[in-house]
Amino acid sequence: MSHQIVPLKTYVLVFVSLIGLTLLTTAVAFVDLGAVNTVVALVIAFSKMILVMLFFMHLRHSGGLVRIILLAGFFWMALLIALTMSDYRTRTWISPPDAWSITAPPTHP
Amino acid sequence: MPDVHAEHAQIDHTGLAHQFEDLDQQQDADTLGIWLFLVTEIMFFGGMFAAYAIFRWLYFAAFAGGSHILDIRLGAANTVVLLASSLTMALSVRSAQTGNRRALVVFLILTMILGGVFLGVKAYEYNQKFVEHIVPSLDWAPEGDVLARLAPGGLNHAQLYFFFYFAMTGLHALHMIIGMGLLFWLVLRARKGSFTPRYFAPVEVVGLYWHFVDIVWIFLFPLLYLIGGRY
Amino acid sequence: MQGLPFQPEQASTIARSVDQLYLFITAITFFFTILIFSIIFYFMIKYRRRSPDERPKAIEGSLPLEILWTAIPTLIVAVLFVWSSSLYFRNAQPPPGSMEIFVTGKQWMWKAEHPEGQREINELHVPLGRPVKLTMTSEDVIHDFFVPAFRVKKDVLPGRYTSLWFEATKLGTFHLFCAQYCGAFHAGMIGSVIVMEPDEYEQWLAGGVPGETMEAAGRKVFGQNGCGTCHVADGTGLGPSLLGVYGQQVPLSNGQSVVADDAYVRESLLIPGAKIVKGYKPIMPSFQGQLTEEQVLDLVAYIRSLGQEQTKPKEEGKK
Amino acid sequence: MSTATQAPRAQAPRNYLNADYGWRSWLFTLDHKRIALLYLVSVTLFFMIGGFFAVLMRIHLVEPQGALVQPETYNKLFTLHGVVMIFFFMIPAIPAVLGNFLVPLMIGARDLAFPKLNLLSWYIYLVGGIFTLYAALAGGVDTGWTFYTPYSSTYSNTQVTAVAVAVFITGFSSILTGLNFIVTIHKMRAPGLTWYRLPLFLWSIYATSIIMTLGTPVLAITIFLLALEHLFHVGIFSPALGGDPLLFQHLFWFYSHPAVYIMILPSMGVVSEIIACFARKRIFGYKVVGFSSVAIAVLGFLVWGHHMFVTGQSVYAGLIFSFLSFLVAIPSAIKVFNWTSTLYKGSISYEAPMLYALGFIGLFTMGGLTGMFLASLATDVHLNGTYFIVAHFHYIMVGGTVMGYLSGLHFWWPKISGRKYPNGWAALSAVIIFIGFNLTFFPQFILGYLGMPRRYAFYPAEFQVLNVMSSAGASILGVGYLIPLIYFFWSMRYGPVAEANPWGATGLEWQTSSPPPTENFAQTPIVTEEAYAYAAKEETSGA
Ligand code: HEA
Ligand code: HEA
Ligand code: HEC
Ligand code: CUA
Ligand SMILES: [Cu+2]
Repeated sequence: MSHQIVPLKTYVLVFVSLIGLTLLTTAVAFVDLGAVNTVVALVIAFSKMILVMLFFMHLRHSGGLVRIILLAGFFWMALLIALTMSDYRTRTWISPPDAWSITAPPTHP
Repeated sequence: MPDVHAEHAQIDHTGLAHQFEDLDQQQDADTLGIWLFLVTEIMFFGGMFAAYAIFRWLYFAAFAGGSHILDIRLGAANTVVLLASSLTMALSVRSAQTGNRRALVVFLILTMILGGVFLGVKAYEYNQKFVEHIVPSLDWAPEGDVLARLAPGGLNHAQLYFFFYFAMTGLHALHMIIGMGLLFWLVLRARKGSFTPRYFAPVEVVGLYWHFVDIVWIFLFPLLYLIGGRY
Repeated sequence: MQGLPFQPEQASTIARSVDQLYLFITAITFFFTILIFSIIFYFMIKYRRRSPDERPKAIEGSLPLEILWTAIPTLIVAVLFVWSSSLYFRNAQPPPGSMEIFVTGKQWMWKAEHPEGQREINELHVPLGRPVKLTMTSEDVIHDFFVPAFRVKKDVLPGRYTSLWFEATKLGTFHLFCAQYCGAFHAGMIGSVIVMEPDEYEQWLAGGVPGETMEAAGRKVFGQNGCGTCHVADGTGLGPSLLGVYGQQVPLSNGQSVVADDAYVRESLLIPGAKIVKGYKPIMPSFQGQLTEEQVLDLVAYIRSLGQEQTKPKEEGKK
Repeated sequence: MSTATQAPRAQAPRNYLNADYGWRSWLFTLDHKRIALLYLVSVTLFFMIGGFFAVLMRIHLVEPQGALVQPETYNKLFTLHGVVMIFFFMIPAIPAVLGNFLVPLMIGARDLAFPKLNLLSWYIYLVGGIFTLYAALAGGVDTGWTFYTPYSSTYSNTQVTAVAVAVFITGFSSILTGLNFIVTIHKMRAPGLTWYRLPLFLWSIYATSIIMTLGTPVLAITIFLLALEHLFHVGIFSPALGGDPLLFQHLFWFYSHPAVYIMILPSMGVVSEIIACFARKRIFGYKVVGFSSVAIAVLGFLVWGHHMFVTGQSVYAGLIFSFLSFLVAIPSAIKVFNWTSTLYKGSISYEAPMLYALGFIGLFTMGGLTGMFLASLATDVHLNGTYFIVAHFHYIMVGGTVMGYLSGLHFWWPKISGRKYPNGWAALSAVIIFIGFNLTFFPQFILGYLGMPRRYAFYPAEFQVLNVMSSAGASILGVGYLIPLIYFFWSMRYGPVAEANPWGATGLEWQTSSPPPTENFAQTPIVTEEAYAYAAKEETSGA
């Protein structure tokens, strides 16, 4: 891995923005956006993760292979959740007696 | 985690293990190794997130209710603490790069302290759950206000929520503890001066691990504390 | 044993169609297995090493061939997918107006309950030539209702209703197996399905122990558990009136609404908190543990009847 | 221990076997070759144990009412048989034994990237194994290797927790092994050894490692949750609190289907090597075969729901999973056809490894094709949970993987031990195993179709004839497995000394002496040509 030494300033800036995002997400929680609350929270979490990875974890400097592996990780996790959900979300579509609470329509996305 | 830079019989003073041609190859291997390990960690937590996602979707009311019992301030504060520890960790790596041994040691210790603070707060929160009798299956007898807030979503489902709360934060805490152990080991080695600007893979690797644990919390915070808004 | 040797009896309307697919895949399997084996043997003989230092010249491979033997299996599996899925889909949904029987699995026995009230254990009597729909649940672990002769199988889960249907085409007694491992006597959780002429079946229903109908049984349970104290017919009670609820859309406190089907009623009894009817408080106690799965089924049947017979006020709960 | 004098390889006086003596030099070794042998011993041991359970089962099933044991005991037998064979024999078998031994040799490296990690994996594996044996002795476990909830979590009062811990622990062993392989293959290839020059065995090991690293963690967390549930009755897998038994199945199969490709892919790699060597030919369509391994690994992650067609999974999810299951058949098909055409115009000799390999192709084809019955929704409804399933996977795992594993052992044994075994006996055992195997498991297809459910400790009398056939076959099979056991031991002492490259095979592992020196190569070899340059000359260039 290439080793440029990242200037202190960068680290501090990243840290500050992370704190900022934390406060933001906390604040947003007190505003009623309905379904959007969840979305916002996750988007913010994602951007925080990206920051940590790019700067603290030097992903900026590490090779393509590492990035591919990382993407694979997230992709597989997405697969797991998506395909499992595909079962739960569609269970009610057929013959009611097969259905019960576990497949009730979501009360919230 | 991968025991990088295996102190192999044939390790020489630069820290090059015999199976490698040169330090660059070794460092490449080390980083690749730790990143791969982090990916396995993603999948490890992934399984739990999948379960969480499904039940959150099915029993949203209960999860929101449970989430609102948690103290959002403590959660946020702990997030800040952990982010700070990530900063100090990043700075330790940097000091290792610049070969500043004292700074390295100081930052490592700072990181450990911050980690300790985080765990302290968590311990306090756990204790609260026992006080409020909302520990699934061990001590589950919510009453009064807590009961009133959990009831709408159904107590059983609320219990599921708190199971996830404990399982997820517990696993995360476990990773923190392991991380602090590794940090301690680094401190010892750093004081012996085994790290040079040319060779500091262990610091880097533990750092990556620590940041990952931080990231897990970055997600746990909204997933556990911020369900369905506090309005 | 009719049809081919080594073939289980075909005693239901779907058996034959399943077997046709089965035979088709068997043919494919044998074709390719024999193909591969014979090619291998042929090459082994033809190209056996003749001198220790012979050096056949290299063959890179061949794109056309690769494409060919990618395409052929793809085509075959495409056919298989369409065929099997459409068949499965057809068999997944009971035809309208099929008669209904309730089955509960329990370590290690099968209990069947006919709407008319006949109860039986490890036996299931059904009429010939009428589609029968089983609504099944388990009192403990996962079981699986499997009648080889009918080519039907479905897991029976605790805390949930699953269902399957069949139409017997043959008189006689057929194996009923539990096909999902469920503990020590999994192997002993077997019984028999007895297919009778419809009129014999009627007699059988009438005869034997004159058990009360599920509906009546349900009404009794309803009384015994004091459901009526809250669920009063005119809706003045703490709980909503249950008249005409079944099968209807029920508005929920969270703005959503659900169809009141078996599953919903079941849930309302066992996990009342899960879905709160609009305008009511979540005060209904859970009857989890107090009602056996059979009692729940009885209640379901009863509340169903309330749903259908709108023209029977003052019935409910009041005794 | 790795201070081996790097003698010229003409007369290799010192090799990894005689480099050092005493138990310490084995238990604390960091040499991938020695670790491979540690695995070889332990894996064989577990195969014996698992086989022993199988033998007991087959004896028991000779009589409809059960000839040998109580039903409870029988349930423990097949559970332990499954757990031991899957987690402690089959999954580590080829990757951890042959993979460990060959990966560095084949890429011309001195060792794996993380030798200590490698040793650690073995110890982790061992701890897991000991837990299992403890559980077996302390009352056993009766959940079936699939641990379905709520039976496992709430109702079974056997050693569920112990076995859960065991599987959990062993999981990390294979995670670390996979990780080690991926890093090694990426970073430590000898100069000139490009991806398209890699032996196909490495392609398949690489694909396997992907599954190990991405899949196994999910098994770990699932088993972890299961244990929690068993201990505290939390209820995310049991309906009491609104949990869902099917969730466990989803999580379990998310790992355990890909796991079946962990079991078959390495075998496919072995077979590719051997077919090429004994037909003296480049593998037909090298790249296609290589990439089909990766394709299987990836697609394999998308089909787990095919184990849940009748469990109350959504009909639509069933459709998706059925479709994807059919897709995964195609790369496998491609492999089979390419192997077959590799023989075309080859120069085929029938040493034992080749016989095993050909047996693999035939039996895998059959086993795989019977997977088509199961991927088809309509037929799976009938076959699910019957002996058809049992037959299906034994055809692939015993007829396929075990055959491939044995062919690999026979192929590289001279390299591993430096000795030769009696070829005649080896060929004989191959034939016996092939016959015994088919006699054991073909009747089970019929049993399944006739409707005999699996995991039955006793069964209706009409199934007896076929069961007796199956048991008879099993005893032949057992003998077939014992013969290699014997002559391998024999050869270690009395076998004729093997030269560096007894089969005239290409590949770097044959460039160094047999057995190889601790450092593998006198000096790092340089690769100048593709993997299977059989046509060209006696020896590929290299070290
Ligand atoms: C090494 C192990 C292994 C392998 C490789 C496979 C491979 C396959 N398996 Fe198997 N399977 C198991 C081990 C394995 N399986 C086990 C252990 C179980 C039971 C678990 C339990 O419940 O205990 C199981 C159960 C199982 C089920 C669940 C059955 C049920 O419980 O109801 C299904 C359903 O789809 C299935 C399908 C397949 C398919 C489609 C393949 C495919 O990958 C096969 C592809 C190969 C071929 C198709 C052959 C080669 C192709 C040709 C020669 C060309 C011609 C091909 C065509 C025309 C298509 N398997
Ligand atoms: C890699 C995996 C693998 C392997 C190699 C085998 C090998 C064998 N299996 Fe296994 N089997 C499984 C994996 C495997 N099995 C799994 C996963 C299940 C499902 C379990 C469950 O339902 O949960 C199963 C289930 C299973 C069943 C179904 C049980 C049931 O559902 O009721 C049967 C029945 O015949 C069976 C038989 C055999 C036989 C005869 C062999 C033979 O190939 C074994 C031959 C080997 C030997 C005979 C050992 C050689 C050594 C000796 C002979 C010496 C004897 C030992 C001593 C003296 C100590 N197996
Ligand atoms: C303490 C009062 C009380 C008792 C006793 C009670 N219920 Fe209820 N029930 C309610 C209330 C209040 C509701 C509406 C809120 C809700 O859905 O939980 C309700 C809802 C229902 C519903 C859903 C009705 C709809 O309109 O969707 C059903 C079905 C039901 N109860 C059946 C029963 C049965 C059967 C019993 C007896 C075994 C019973 N209840 C006992 C109070 C009660
Ligand atoms: Cu009930 Cu098996
Ligand atoms: Cu599968």
